[in-house]
Amino acid sequence: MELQDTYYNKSEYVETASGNKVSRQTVLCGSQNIVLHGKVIVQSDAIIRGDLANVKTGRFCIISKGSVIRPPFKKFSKGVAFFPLQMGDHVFVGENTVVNAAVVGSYVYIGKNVVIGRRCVLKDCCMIEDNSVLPAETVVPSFARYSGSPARLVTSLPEAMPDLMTEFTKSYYQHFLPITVN
Amino acid sequence: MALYEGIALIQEKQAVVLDLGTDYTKFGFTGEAAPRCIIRSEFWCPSERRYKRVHDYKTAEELYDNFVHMLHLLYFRHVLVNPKERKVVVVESLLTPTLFRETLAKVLFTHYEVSGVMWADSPRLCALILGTPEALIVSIGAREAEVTAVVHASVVLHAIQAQPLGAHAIHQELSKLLDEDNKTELKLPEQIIEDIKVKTCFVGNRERAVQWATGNPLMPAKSVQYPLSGRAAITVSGRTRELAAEPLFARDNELASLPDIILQCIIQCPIDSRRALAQNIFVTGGTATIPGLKARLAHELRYLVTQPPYCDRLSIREFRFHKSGAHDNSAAWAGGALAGAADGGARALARDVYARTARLRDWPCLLDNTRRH
Amino acid sequence: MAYLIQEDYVKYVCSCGQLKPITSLYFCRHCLKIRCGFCICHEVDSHYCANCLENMPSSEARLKKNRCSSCFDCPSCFHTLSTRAMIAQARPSAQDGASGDTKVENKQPKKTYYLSCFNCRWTSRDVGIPDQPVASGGWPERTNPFANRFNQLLDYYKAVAQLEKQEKLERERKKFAIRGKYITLTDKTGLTGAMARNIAGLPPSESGSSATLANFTPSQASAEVEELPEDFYTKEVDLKQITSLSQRLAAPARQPARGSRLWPLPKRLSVKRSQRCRACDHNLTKPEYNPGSIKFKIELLAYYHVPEVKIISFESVKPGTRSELLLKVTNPTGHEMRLRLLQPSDVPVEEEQPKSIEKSLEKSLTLEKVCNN
Amino acid sequence: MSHNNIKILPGATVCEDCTLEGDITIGGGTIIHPRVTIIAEGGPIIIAEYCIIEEYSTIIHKKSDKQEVPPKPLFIGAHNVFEVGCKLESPCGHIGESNVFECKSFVGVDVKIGSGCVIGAACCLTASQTLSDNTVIWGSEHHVREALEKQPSQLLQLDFLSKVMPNYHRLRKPNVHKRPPAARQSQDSSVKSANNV
Repeated sequence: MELQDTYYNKSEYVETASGNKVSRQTVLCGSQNIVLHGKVIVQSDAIIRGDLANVKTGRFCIISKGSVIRPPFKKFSKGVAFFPLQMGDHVFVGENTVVNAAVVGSYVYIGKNVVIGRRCVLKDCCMIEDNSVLPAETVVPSFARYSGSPARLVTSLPEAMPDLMTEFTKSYYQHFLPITVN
Repeated sequence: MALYEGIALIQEKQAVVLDLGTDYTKFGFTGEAAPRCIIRSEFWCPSERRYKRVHDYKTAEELYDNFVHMLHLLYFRHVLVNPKERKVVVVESLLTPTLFRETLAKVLFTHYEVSGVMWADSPRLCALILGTPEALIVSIGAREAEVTAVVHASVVLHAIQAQPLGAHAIHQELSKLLDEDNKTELKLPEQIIEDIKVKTCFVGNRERAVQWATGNPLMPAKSVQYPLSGRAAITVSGRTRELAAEPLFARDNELASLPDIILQCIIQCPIDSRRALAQNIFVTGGTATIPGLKARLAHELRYLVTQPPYCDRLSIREFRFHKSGAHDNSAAWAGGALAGAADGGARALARDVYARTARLRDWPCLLDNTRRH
Repeated sequence: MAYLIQEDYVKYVCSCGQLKPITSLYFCRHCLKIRCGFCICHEVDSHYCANCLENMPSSEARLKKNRCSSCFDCPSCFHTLSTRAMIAQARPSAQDGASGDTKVENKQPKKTYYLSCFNCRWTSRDVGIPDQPVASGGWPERTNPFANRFNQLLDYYKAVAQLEKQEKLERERKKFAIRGKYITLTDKTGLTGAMARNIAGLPPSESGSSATLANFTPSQASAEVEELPEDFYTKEVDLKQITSLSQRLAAPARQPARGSRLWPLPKRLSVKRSQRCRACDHNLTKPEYNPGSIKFKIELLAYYHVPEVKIISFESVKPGTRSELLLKVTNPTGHEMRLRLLQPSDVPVEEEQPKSIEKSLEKSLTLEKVCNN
Repeated sequence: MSHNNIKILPGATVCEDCTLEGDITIGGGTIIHPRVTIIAEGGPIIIAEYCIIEEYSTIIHKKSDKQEVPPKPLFIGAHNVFEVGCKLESPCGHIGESNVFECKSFVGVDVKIGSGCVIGAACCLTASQTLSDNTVIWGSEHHVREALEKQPSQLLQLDFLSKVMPNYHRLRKPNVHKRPPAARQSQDSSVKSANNV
């Protein structure tokens, strides 16, 4: 099935020169520490905690409604440090998902209502199904499809995953269209 | 020629041993004391979006697909070797359906292109673990309890006894008793029933069982509150804990309880081997791990043999039991690992032979069990 | 992407007859046929640890039983364990403040490490494993309680098999001797047999095996069966202290029944797979060696060669009326393509499809035969 | 509740972008991240010192039929961590110390919680139960085990957050300068215990 068009209220969204579409209803804390690399969609009620540490996303990322992107902390003997959170290109983060990961690779699909624990590493080309919970410090290898709570490997992903994710995020962006409401 | 044989001996890849049980599959390498993995006999079915059991099949084609998926999981997620050009030891019950073994052979030879399959029956493999000439193997699995006499490395075929007295019978009884305890229909999933059984159930001794049956029990064991997700904890009463495994010992006119079928098996064996068999009983299988089960079985045997109809037909009064050289649930597997390692798979059915004949030897088949000259 | 989150609406017929979405199909450019995961041959390419993403050569992987040497899984919930450091303060001497020497030593606080699970909060301290002075490795291992007995049995049966083989050879030789014609030099001296044994690293034939045969003791049955301890009937059950079946089976060699016997599980390795067309033996996919890489050296996916059909919109079908179905067909290649839509009547009757796997097997077998001749 | 009575003790960091309704007391050193909802409709809520309440968490003191007059407070002990998106509903009562409510966990009305417990991510406790100290619940099947020791305190994180958050967020100012004697006592004891750790 081809993706259907999604419409958004033009007055609600800000579109930047690099093509990022960011809802005004989001909480972007420490926006000087947040880098969205272009054509990224951040939907309403999403929270990105740039105040804790840097957050960087690649191109064509989709941060859905109500999700929280939050750099993880780690305790050391002499204090606590929040790690920067890096996200690759073509990443989809579903609705009401909490991402506490350290690294999210490229071509990653994270479903809705997912909890990604602290300092998880999601390698390129992996998928976390809806309602899963990844406990802290999980490493999800490439081409793995995780599901459940705590999430386990269920099956592997097709080799064409990079192309599928590229197509998906691009068409999502293309089908994300403004309408003007009076 | 012999020289080449020698080299082939060295280069022969370590064979794998497969025991595909109803509930759990044991898989690993020959020559190792324990399987590499014991996993549920189920796989993720992407088209149905659920875990599917290998033994859930309606047609041969479905079974073929199940085997392909299951073996893929075993080879590429657990033992991590190429199935191709590697021998397999298949541990099977003597009562395995023909369709099941023939489909498995087809999958192994044609789909996974294994170089040979050694078909080995679990009673004889269990006897290997003991190393005694005679053994009475009582294997209590998921679905059935099988009693098989092995005399000088041969199975006494006409004496094989099997009854549906396995884990599933216990699960059924347990879920019934739990409903009584909590006065509602709980409809618990199989996995939770199994967990309750593993964590709480035991088999009391014979005296207690008699007292339960007559209705004036001693102090029941302590009850347990078992927490559940999403609803209130349930009560597992001491009665339930003790009586869940009772169906295995329940006698009726059919004389089909576990101790009964053991005695019947002995009766049907040649008279000169009976004493040896009774003194070499080996209780195995996953269900045999329930605490107290083996002790109770011993009590029951010693009592029953003094009762009719056995007291006239059997003069044996002494029963001896083996302690196993492997975990109960993988004793047959370990026997397979021994058998496969000992002769380097010389008894295996080679792939080219299978391709020529496309049939397996099977004991009920007259082609295989009649003497030809 | 829609392929992963939606049902597969559009399916393609693989050359083996299965219906699959385009994402799980391959295109063999040597046979010019569509292949799927079911009808191709999977092979283990390289072993790596999915947690530390280190490659392990397959010989080492075999030696370490496919387990990573530095990563562990939690024995309680199977999540990956994290190594945590603790700065051990040498308290007593600091309080005493005795001599200058000890103070100098104490200035460098010693770091010790323990394993901890972030999911269920299990730590290696829970079961009394002492903290380690180094961050990786050094964790004590538990062995299989039955390993010794198993090795005894293995030696014994190997010796039996050896003896059997020898006898067989002897018989063969006698047969040959009668015929007289076929004696070869090597057979006469028995040179090759000894050589083969030498190469295989087996002990020289006679002396060793007969000793193992003589020394072997079969398992001894006893009349005593382990009774259920009396306090079982009166003791409270602490569910948190009893392991679940999955916790037991995660360590098939030990199968701990109590929580205090849980031991960190070395993490199982994963494999990268390459896939091969069964008909022409060419690779369809071959991943790069680096575990972190998502690139392929060879990647013959149907997605790159076969036109993709997508449903743009549809109307539900009603009897007697025309319904509109809008399809989008994309050509992934840079070449011109001709597309023909068939009427139901044009579809050729398929005959030989389900046989194709066996066909390919037969072909490969005949090839083998040709080579052997 | 028509009128709000929010008491923020000195040293607490409370973001402006959150919903606080009813009679709420927030102890010193506690950090409340943006988009937190705390509703004291059934009675006052008292949050002790050094708690962390993260985004989208919800704490509700539920109205109930058999409520006493004046309503009993919901007391949340020191060093509790409420991670992103967790939800705590309680008519009244007492939550111990050093608990962790992981992301998207839900604790319903009839649950009593001791100290040092961990409610795992996405665990949904609805049935009435009592969690003894150091209980850990995880996974969709709600596996239960007992941790060896209490969950480590988050003092270092609190320290960091209380320094960093004022630079980026509009905060609600502490409005209680004189500490009520009861609160002081408990704070002192908790500081002492923190030093011991």
